[in-house]
Amino acid sequence: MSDSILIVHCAEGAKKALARMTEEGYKLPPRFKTFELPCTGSVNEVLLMENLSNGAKGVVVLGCRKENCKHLDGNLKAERKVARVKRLLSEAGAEGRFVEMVYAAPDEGKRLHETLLGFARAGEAEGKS
Amino acid sequence: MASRKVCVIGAGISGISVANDLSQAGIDVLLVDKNPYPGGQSVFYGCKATDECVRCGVCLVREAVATLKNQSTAQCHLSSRPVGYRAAGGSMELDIQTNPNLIDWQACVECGRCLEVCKEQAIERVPGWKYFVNEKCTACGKCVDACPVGAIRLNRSAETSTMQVDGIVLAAGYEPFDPGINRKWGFGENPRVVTGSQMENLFFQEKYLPREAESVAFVQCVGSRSVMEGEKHCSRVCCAYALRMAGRLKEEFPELKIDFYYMDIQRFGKNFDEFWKQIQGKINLIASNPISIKTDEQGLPVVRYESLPELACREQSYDVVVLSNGITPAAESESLADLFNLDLDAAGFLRPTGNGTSVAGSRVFTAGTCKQPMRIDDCVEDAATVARRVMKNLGVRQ
Amino acid sequence: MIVAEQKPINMILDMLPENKRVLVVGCDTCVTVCLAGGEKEVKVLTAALRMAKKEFAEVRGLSIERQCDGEFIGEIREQVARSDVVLSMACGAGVQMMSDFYPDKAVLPALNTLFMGSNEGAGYWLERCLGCGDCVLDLTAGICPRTRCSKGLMNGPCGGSENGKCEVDPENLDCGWNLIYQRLKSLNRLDTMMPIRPPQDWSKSHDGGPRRLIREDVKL
Amino acid sequence: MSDSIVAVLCDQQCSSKGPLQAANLTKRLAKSSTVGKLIVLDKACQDPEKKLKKVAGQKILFGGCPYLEESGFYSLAAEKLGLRPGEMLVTDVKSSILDLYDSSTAIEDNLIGRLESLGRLLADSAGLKDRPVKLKRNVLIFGSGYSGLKAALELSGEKLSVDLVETEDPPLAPGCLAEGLVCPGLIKELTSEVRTSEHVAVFPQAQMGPIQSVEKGFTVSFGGGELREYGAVIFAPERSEAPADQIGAWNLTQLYKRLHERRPIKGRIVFLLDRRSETPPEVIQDILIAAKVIKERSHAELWILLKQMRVALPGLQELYDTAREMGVIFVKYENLRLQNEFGDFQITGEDPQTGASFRISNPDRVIIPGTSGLSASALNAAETLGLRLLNGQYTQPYSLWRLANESNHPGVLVCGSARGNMDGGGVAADAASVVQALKARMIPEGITPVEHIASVDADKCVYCLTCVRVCPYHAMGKNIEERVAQPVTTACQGCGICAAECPAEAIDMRNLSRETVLAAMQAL
Repeated sequence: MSDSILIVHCAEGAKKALARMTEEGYKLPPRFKTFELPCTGSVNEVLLMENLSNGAKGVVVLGCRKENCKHLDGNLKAERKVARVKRLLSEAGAEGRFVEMVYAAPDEGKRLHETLLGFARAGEAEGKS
Repeated sequence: MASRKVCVIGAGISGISVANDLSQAGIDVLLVDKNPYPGGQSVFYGCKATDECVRCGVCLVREAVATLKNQSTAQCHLSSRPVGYRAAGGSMELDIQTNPNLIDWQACVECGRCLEVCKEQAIERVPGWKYFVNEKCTACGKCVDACPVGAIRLNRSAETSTMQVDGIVLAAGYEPFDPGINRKWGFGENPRVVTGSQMENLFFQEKYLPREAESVAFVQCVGSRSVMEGEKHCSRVCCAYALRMAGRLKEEFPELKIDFYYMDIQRFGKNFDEFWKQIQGKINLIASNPISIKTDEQGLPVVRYESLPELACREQSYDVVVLSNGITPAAESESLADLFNLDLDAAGFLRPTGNGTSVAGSRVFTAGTCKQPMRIDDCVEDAATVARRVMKNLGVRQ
Repeated sequence: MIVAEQKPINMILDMLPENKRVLVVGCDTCVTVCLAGGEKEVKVLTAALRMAKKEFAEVRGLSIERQCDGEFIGEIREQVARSDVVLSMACGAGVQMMSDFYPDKAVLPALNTLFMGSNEGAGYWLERCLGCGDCVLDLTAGICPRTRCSKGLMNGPCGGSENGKCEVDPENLDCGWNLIYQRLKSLNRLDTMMPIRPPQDWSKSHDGGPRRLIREDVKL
Repeated sequence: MSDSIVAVLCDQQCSSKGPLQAANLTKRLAKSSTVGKLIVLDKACQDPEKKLKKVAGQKILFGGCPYLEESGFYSLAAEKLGLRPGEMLVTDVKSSILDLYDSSTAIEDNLIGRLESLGRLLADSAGLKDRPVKLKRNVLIFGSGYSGLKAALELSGEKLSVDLVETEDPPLAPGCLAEGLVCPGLIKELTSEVRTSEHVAVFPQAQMGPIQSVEKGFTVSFGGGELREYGAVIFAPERSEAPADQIGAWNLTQLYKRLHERRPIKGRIVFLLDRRSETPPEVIQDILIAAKVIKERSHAELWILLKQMRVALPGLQELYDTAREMGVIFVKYENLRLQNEFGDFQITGEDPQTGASFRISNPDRVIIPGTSGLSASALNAAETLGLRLLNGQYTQPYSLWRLANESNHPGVLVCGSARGNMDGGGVAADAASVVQALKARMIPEGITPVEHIASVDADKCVYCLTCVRVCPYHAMGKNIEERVAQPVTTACQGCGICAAECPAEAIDMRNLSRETVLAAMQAL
């Protein structure tokens, strides 16, 4: 999965946001893969780093909007880990790979779609340059 | 214990929440709604989350609708309304008239093929629920052929059924105030003057504003706290939704100029203070109630208002003016009051008694905005209370 | 507990020679508890090194019970033999011990060892002991003046104490001597503050080579 | 290739993309390391019993559209094939594959990836044989104010026994007392009703020992006596009001107390609202009721200074109108200046509506509402209950996924004004809704542990307590004998936060261990 972008999403708000996105007819390029976990709070640095070191182009952690995590602050915990991995990647000089934290409310389809496509485009632009 | 049956009239957020609570306690629920879909007004409202959730509660409605779909002891009678009611001794009898319901929601598998073939855009979808046919339908029959499970039938006739129930919950909801009744709001004359409820629908479609819009005005207390328009009550929701919308618009269009005309800001939500601090820096708050909204030569709406420090009349034009219209009693309130022999308060809302019923000693309960203006999360909390009272009344124990 | 923090990866990369086989070794005791060098951190660092701009022949990771005990270090003899460089995620004691055990390998530190301290809540550690070798906590109501006072004064507080805060960092840093005063007051033992204390006997601290603790009673 | 996992897909012919090409998929899955066999059902939702006869396997991976779930297919399958949680997995193929990708190759690739990935999860998971844990049918109510008493009375009709902890704080929260002005003696009446109820035992707070969270709920001992067990705790403390922030000024509690004792209040009285923070409408309602009572009893001159007219409560507008008719003077202010020399006030400010400035000299009494919050003893109790405190105060956690009364600690329900400002009617309604929330927990069958419950590897655990600190549910406890962390199975919600934070990688979620998850992600 050299080119793939892995979307790790929670089973609550983010899952519903993805469902709403498809309901509205928005499609994703095939390189986006989705994986569901109970809460983004269960994402840690190991999981992100191992996925990247195994060849994923990027990992998008998709959680509930702030203040709306079912497990109180799992999404904020995930954000801190994403921030740390970002720092690790830049310090290690691992180019061309990315991690991003995205928050989504169950009601946004278009907005989420734009954000996700933005990552694919950014990734491509980086690859070309 | 014999199974109990409760009829909930109105499948808005309150009605659905009561139905879900009762159904989870093993009570048979009949949910009756005039619309061909459950969810009422708020199901077509949109998320107003900025970077963080602002607790507008719209997704609570989606959750409730999705839960209802899998509720085994809840029956939905859509496109229906109560037409007759008899109470004698301990029994209550209700006549329900069902209008032709084109898509049998229980059979629908949500494949969406009807949507693809319909040229009239007559088929819509309720998030979390299924498809329904709106008034644009020309009965061409294409969808009937496309449906793989035969869930669509056209030309069905209305029918009336009678049922025995042990309790009734009225959750008839509200009607958004129509600013068209007073020409001073300029509503209906200028398409750039929209109501808060229309704005909600734009939010739902994630369309927000035209891209070129540079300025927008929110006008508060339209149809609330106004003796002139006969709506003396505070609608309790408008400050909340308008400020949240303003916050969301500012995030979507950072350059947008937002003016907010208000009389008094009403607190809402549990972290109002924090929200208020944040929003004050983003929008322009003007403590004045506009006198009128006119249209200038370019077709833009002009807000005429009294600028208080100078006590002068001022005018300001905007690309879009949002009239934050309030909550008024549902159109059905009066007919329901007649049917069930209930009292209405001065504003026209159903008046509940202390124990939640509408008439002391009866088994007709009221829930949600048909008794007073409420926000979505208040409705859900109120529904839990009402469900509890219904169960206590029916003698259902844990 | 010994509190440490990870060095920035770019510094670790600078230390590591290119195209070699790297073994990352964690320690399951203090540095795991302070979230700096446990099994999880070993995995994170291993993955980071694999992705780094610098190329390595191989990066592997494992974690042992304690790097300050020879018995545990001995258990990984084979894995060490199969690598060129050992990156130790232990405190300074562990790194040195590892280095002693495998003198033919380059043993490099991945952590900066900071202090002996306590966990004050999730993500917050505080230095509590300097290891001075001459404990006076009985006289100072259980609050160490050498650690908690920025100046390590034996007779305090000084003129830089204001509103219970230390002049070194008036926002965040409590005046150690104010803490001592308050606690002694609540214990009704303010009189213990009165006598002037002689200067610290630094001969018991880090002075004249590494300190050794030898207890005849537990010797074999 | 293992034969144990069978993938069962609906052919999705209703979808505008379908039907799925079974032959293609089978061919590609032949190389699979996890999925042994693929069965594609034609319109699975139609006549499911017959279709399920074709299906057999130890572990089954189902895929279909959301309607298939709604139609009860999966629960029927679980029943017919005797599959327990952990032996089957369900994936919504329609919204997350068919409708998500455009081209048919992308759909097929991702469908294969999904099956592989979930197959991996299923291969490593075990069928669950958990028995539900039966909770004690007792409830502890902390707080003897209006909300606590109301909740106790609401519960007395249920088949539950109730212990009520009488708090040291007098039940004189502002709302309640103003309520008491309208119906004097209400609290006394309720208290005696609760005390005489055969279902309710009352204990003083002073005797209450620490609350322990255990498998079956909670344990507390009173006065060092035997441990009493509870299935749930209702936290219903009264709020207390901080003193006014000016020397010589009263806060509302002081005012209400005097009113209650029928002591005279005369002269020029100034209420100063919205000072440090916005005064909520519930508090204004009480103030207006009090103002009415003062006016009825004496010839006081009442000024109410505020920044905003808060009317967002039913009937509040009418209370303002009545107060105005009785001669209460309302002033909206801006740029307020307050001079206070030991109780001699000079108040000046501007009226933003008229721009005119006003001045009130030497009023007989200034009343400034203090910020309200939990009292020290209530906060202490909140801490022992494992409730999350932010900035030294309890804040009701909000998320759309939880009931209004649920706290962060499963089994602890919060009732009344501790959740936020409420008027008397609101508290009474909340007492009913807290019982409703209680029912969701105290089901007779008991609580079955969640599938993805945290499990601690005792060999790896370094007992660092990181998990205990990070668990949002207070569900991670200490096993003191074995010196390892141990989850409380009835409280764990399977979020996996502890597993993510554990520095020793000692925690795994059941049927979703870290290694399996990584492998499953690789298989995508």
